[in-house]
Amino acid sequence: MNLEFTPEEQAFREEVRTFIAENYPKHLADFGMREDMVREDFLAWHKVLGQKGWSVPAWPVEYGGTGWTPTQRYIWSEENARVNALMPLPFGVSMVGPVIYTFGNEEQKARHLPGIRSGEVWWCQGYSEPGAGSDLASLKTTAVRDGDHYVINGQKTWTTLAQHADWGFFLCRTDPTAKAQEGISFILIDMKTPGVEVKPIKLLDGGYEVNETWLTDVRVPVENLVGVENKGWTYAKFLLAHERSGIAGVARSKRGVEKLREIATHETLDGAPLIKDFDFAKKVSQLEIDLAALEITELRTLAGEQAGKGPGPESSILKIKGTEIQQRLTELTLEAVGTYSAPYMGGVSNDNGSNEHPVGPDYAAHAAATYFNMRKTSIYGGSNEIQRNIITKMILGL
Amino acid sequence: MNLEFTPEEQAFREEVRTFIAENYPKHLADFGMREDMVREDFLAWHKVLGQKGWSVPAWPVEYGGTGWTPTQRYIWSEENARVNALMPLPFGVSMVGPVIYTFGNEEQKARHLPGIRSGEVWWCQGYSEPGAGSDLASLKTTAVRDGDHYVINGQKTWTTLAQHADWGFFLCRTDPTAKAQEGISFILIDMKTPGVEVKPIKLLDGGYEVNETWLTDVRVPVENLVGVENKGWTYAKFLLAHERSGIAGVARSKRGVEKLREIATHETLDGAPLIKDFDFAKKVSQLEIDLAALEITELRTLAGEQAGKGPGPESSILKIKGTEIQQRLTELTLEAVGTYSAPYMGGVSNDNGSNEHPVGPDYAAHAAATYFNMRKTSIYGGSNEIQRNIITKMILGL
Amino acid sequence: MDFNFTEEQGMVRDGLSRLVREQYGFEQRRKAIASSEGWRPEVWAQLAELGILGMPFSEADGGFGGGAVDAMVIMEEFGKGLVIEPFLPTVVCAGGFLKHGGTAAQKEEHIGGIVAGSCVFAFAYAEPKGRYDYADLETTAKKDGAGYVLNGHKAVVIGAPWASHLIVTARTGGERRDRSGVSVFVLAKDTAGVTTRDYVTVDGRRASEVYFENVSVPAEALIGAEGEGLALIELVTDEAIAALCAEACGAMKVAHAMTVEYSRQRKQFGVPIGSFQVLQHRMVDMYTAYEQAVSLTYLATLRLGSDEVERKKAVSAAKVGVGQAARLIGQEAVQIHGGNGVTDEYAIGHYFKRLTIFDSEFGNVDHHLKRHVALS
Amino acid sequence: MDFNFTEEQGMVRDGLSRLVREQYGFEQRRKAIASSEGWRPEVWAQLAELGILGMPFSEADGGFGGGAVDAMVIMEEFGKGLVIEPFLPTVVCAGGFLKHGGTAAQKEEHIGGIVAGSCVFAFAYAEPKGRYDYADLETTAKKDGAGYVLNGHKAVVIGAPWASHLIVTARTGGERRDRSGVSVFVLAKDTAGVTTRDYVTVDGRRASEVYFENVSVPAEALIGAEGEGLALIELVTDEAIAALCAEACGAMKVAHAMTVEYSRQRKQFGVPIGSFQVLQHRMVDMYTAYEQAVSLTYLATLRLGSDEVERKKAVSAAKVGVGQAARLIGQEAVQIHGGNGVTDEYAIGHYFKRLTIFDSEFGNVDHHLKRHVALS
Repeated sequence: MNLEFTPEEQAFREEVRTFIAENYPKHLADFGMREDMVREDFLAWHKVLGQKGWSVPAWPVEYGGTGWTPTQRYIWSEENARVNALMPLPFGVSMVGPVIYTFGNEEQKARHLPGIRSGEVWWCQGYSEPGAGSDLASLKTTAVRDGDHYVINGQKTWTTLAQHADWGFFLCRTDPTAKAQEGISFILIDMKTPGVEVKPIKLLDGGYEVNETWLTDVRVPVENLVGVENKGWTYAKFLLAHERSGIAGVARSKRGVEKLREIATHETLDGAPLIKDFDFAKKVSQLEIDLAALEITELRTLAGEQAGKGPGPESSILKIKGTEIQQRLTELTLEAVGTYSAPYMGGVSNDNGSNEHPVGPDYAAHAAATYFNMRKTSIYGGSNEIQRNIITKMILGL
Repeated sequence: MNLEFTPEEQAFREEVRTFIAENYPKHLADFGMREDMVREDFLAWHKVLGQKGWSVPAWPVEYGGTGWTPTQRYIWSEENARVNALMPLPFGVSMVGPVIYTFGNEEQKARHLPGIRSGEVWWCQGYSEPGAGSDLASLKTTAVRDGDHYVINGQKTWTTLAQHADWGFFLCRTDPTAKAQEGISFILIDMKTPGVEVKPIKLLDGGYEVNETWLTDVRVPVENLVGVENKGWTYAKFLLAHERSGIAGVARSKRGVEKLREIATHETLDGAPLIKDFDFAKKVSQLEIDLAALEITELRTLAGEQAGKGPGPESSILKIKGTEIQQRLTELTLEAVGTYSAPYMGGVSNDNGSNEHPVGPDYAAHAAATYFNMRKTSIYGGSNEIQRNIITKMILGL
Repeated sequence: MDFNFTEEQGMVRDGLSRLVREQYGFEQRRKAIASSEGWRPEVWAQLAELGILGMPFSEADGGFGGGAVDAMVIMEEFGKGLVIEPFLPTVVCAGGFLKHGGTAAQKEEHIGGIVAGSCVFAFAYAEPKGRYDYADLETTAKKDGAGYVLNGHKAVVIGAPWASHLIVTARTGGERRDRSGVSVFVLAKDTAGVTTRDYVTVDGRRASEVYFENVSVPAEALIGAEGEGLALIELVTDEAIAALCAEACGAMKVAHAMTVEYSRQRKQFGVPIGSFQVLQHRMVDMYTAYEQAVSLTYLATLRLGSDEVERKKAVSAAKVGVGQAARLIGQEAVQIHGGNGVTDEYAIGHYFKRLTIFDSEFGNVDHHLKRHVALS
Repeated sequence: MDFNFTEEQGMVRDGLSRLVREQYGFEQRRKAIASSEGWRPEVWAQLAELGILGMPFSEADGGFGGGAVDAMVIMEEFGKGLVIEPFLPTVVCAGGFLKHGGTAAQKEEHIGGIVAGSCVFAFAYAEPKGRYDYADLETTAKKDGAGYVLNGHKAVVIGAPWASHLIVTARTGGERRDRSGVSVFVLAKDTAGVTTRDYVTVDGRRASEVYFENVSVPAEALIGAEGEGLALIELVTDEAIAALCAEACGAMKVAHAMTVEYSRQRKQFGVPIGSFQVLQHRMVDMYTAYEQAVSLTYLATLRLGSDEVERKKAVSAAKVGVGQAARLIGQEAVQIHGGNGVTDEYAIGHYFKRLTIFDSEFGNVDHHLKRHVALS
């Protein structure tokens, strides 16, 4: 048992660090939560990585993966977080991609995987519905077979960044008589198909990053069905387990704590830097301790994967603690900026955000919006209550 | 709206304070948690109050109550707590007494109330059973009519200080065919009746303050039934609501915080009194703030009673917050004494406690035992989980 | 001891409650915030008409003889409706300075306008580097003949875009953070040399950065004695904190009730989410926190007239306890609302935002816990 | 990076696990505590036989070449069975001082006895007024010819009633609380002038107040350089803390498992209490806290050989995180056990008591959070 990296791993870190330094888009340096992002910004780094062959490290090598060990993947995410890089969005790379190469047919692989790897095609996820949040299986969107098409009707919600998406993967009910989790199919939809309508939802931070998506008589060729009809729930569960890896966000939170320390060095209390105030410094230390614990917990999980165990229900712990730490981090940042948390300077991803120079210090401009925005993390991806239910069942055996 | 006491109330406080100073037994001064208490200690103050006519302030005047307003009763409990007086036990005064004068017949009133008032007769409560903790209504002890007697069989547990008791009030099932909360009767049992066996339970602090009580073919005259047969649950619920008033323990916790401050003045950190350490002082302030809130909450409830509203489900809040504060207080005391929390110096009410001079400072001797002992407060009297269920149903309406 | 409201207080509560319910719905508020003015002067006029703006002033000063308890009643109702109109800076803060420190002439000049609704105040005390220390001032007021010349920059002055007048704190002597040397001034916002940068706040109000560049004010602009303003500021801000806590209590009450109601309506797994014991107990903890917050608000309000240490301890206790409750209730309310809780469309998020910003007004939880320790 | 145990470590774990399971049941432990000796020398002899007592010593010193990870494995198993025998003071503390600071002669004299089980040590460092500061010493060691004379009073010396030898910290120079002037001595407990008052601890161990009255020790009793013992003490106590955290993890693991099992068996309202969602989520939070505690214990253990700042930060992080987890898990385990949780009869209360006292050993949560801040 040891915490050291091998010489090979250290060399790999050097290689990665150099590559990032030389190739990461300058205009996206130290990306935080920003309101003025456009589609090209989100895809910029993805495209560079696609050319390098590093856009989908976790995929099997035959589909374009890097063949890195989990430790290498950990180093990779650490190095990206170190410069706060804007990583490829997960919807293609970590979600639909693995479903397609695991359950899809050869045509689907040939058609869709290249666009995901290269960053040319933007995917979104059509799972949640207005009446079905944590209770995903109660979804109502229907896909009715009509010749060699499905005709799809329903309403999806929380479709993240669907306003930019080319394609979406949707869960639809293909057998209305089956029980809740049966009779659901996993269908790929071209977002330009007539009948698909996307309407952004304004979030409480003022930004727009999720949408309501209406599907009205949308005709989708049956070859867009992934795997077997009515077995979509299996793929959805597979995807959720995949989604959880990396959800702890350790490397990014570490960078966040560094930033918090910087902010607290500029902010003052009684004429001294805020970080010199024991009361505040103690909260930062507590956060660092919780984060150190989470990091080792993630590495232990990773070691388990490296030893051949798949991602198990332990990853629910990563989700819970990871999001608690992210939320606590934004809360402390809010506290650090004090009075200047009040001015509204636009939402986190806001198409009508102000471009004025911020009132107060730059680092204060989005402290409140980020705090508000990050409340979502304990709700999405299976709320933290659902994660606790999973642990109850799968680990405690109750 | 104001927090001031009227001149009459201030005069009353003076009278009470003088009476306590002149009459409270010297050898029980500043009573804390002590392991060497005997029956006579518990009854000493009770008997003095009985003679003065102040032993049962909350009872109706016709049964020996004082006729004090709720504010006067509040002042009374504050003044007793100020000197940390060992108050009359609740089992007679606050529990069975009110049941008897409300639901009992004249013979029962005449026979039992005087002994409760005077402190001559020690009562205990036979409610809980080994299999029925929070789920009180599932009790199994049976009382079967046999001529002019009930024959009682069963096992009770957590019968507090029953080892000293003359009489007990018991819930027994008189109709085995009825549903859970039906068919239960409220029966008074002379603890010297053959077949009653009391065995103390050792608690984790090392002390003995609760018992297991076995009832084997115990023959009890039918005139010991209180109220109507099979209606005992009604009286039990009435009693529980009564029991909750005063459960917040505000006055006693205020005295506890004072003691904590004294301890933290003697304990040192880096050569200075511990109470000068901001980190520790902050926790004491937080406790005082929570306690101040609880005090006003209790006074608001009291004002509601004074205005004619009975004690409602709000008193569940008093139970929850009151016990949380009591537990936090003992936790901070443990923390304050540091290293000397480890030596075992006997339990809180321990018949084999050591009489040696304590290792370490006197105030440290029972810090750990008290902390351990007070874990019971969130379990007994309807666990805090049960209180939350009550609030859910009665206040939130869910 | 008495925890009852007077009949008159009950009437004020009822009247205000009706006004908020009938004329301050969620959509009306949203429209007002999005408008160029950013508030509803017509509501302000109604408040004047109802006597609300004059309530906490003595009859001798032209008011209706109320006090801190009346302000509490009023602010709680405002909190329930997330009312953005500047009652706190105008009536509680400016009104407080005039009541406690104003000369007869100053009262004469300003209180009438406040009561009538024609005068709106903002209180410019915070500075970019001052955090929550009222004495940590870079703004200066230099003696100039009989009057003073003000220079400096005040941060996040709530309600300033709507204000006709300002109360300004400035240093007339001593070193930065000294207790002495702090003075308080009253002036019209259109005084020469006063400029502002106006903006919306995250909780839907308006505020300004206010800049003073060689602003000349006469000797009559000084409230209280020169250089001895800090005790007065502490008194008035303690009153403001008690009122602010009442506002937060109103907002928490509604946020809690909305959450319970949502949990009753919203179904998941075929049952209302309010039937899940985990959410039940968390809503109980929210309720308990709310009740404790109300108690601390009462305590602070009723101790405003006590001696300085008692007053400050009670006020700090309230700001700590209410601040903690506001955080708990705001966060849990959003969590229990799930995805809908983080949208702009649902009202709950707006309560959450108001309850968040509450903590940073007049000193946060940490600041007041420190003050409580220092006084213990 | 590697989180696997070696095959040998796995064997140690299995062997110890069997020993604890088969020969250290709850009733056996209870009997030992109630006996006049208060421990089980026969178990100690078995530990020697199994090689456990020699595990963390190098082969050159007569041990089996293990290290901190081995100590962690061993202490975790001890924690699971609430083993009271003095492995920590003897092997980890005294062994640590000898390994890191002992001369060849000192190692020669003592390590063999430790490994064989014939030598038992206690570590006398705490003092009545010192709280968690190893340099806050009233005990003195005055130079006397070639040797020293010790005077002082050491508080709550765990395992001292069973010990043949003591490690003692004393001031040889400097002022109270100075970093320099602290020295470490090793001596037989029966040295003239050493007296003890022995007692049981609330978590079932034995400890003593140890008094030194003009105790003469030779120059050879000094471990390390005179007056420069603090760095050595900090290193050894950091190792002790890592080991103690492992013990706590073992105890937490069992306390959690017992609670889950109890919740499965215990019925209320006709169903197992483990079916109540509120208790389920609280047991999940206990589990999560346990997993985080294990991670911090690994981190501390693996950083014991790092540079001083890294080591201290990791160790303090562990003592904080494990301390918080121990409190949460202990309290919740008792609460979920209900009335049975507060009885002496149920094992859970004894885990709770051990986890409680854990916090006060070698610095509590507050102390180590302060140390972490100071190093950040």
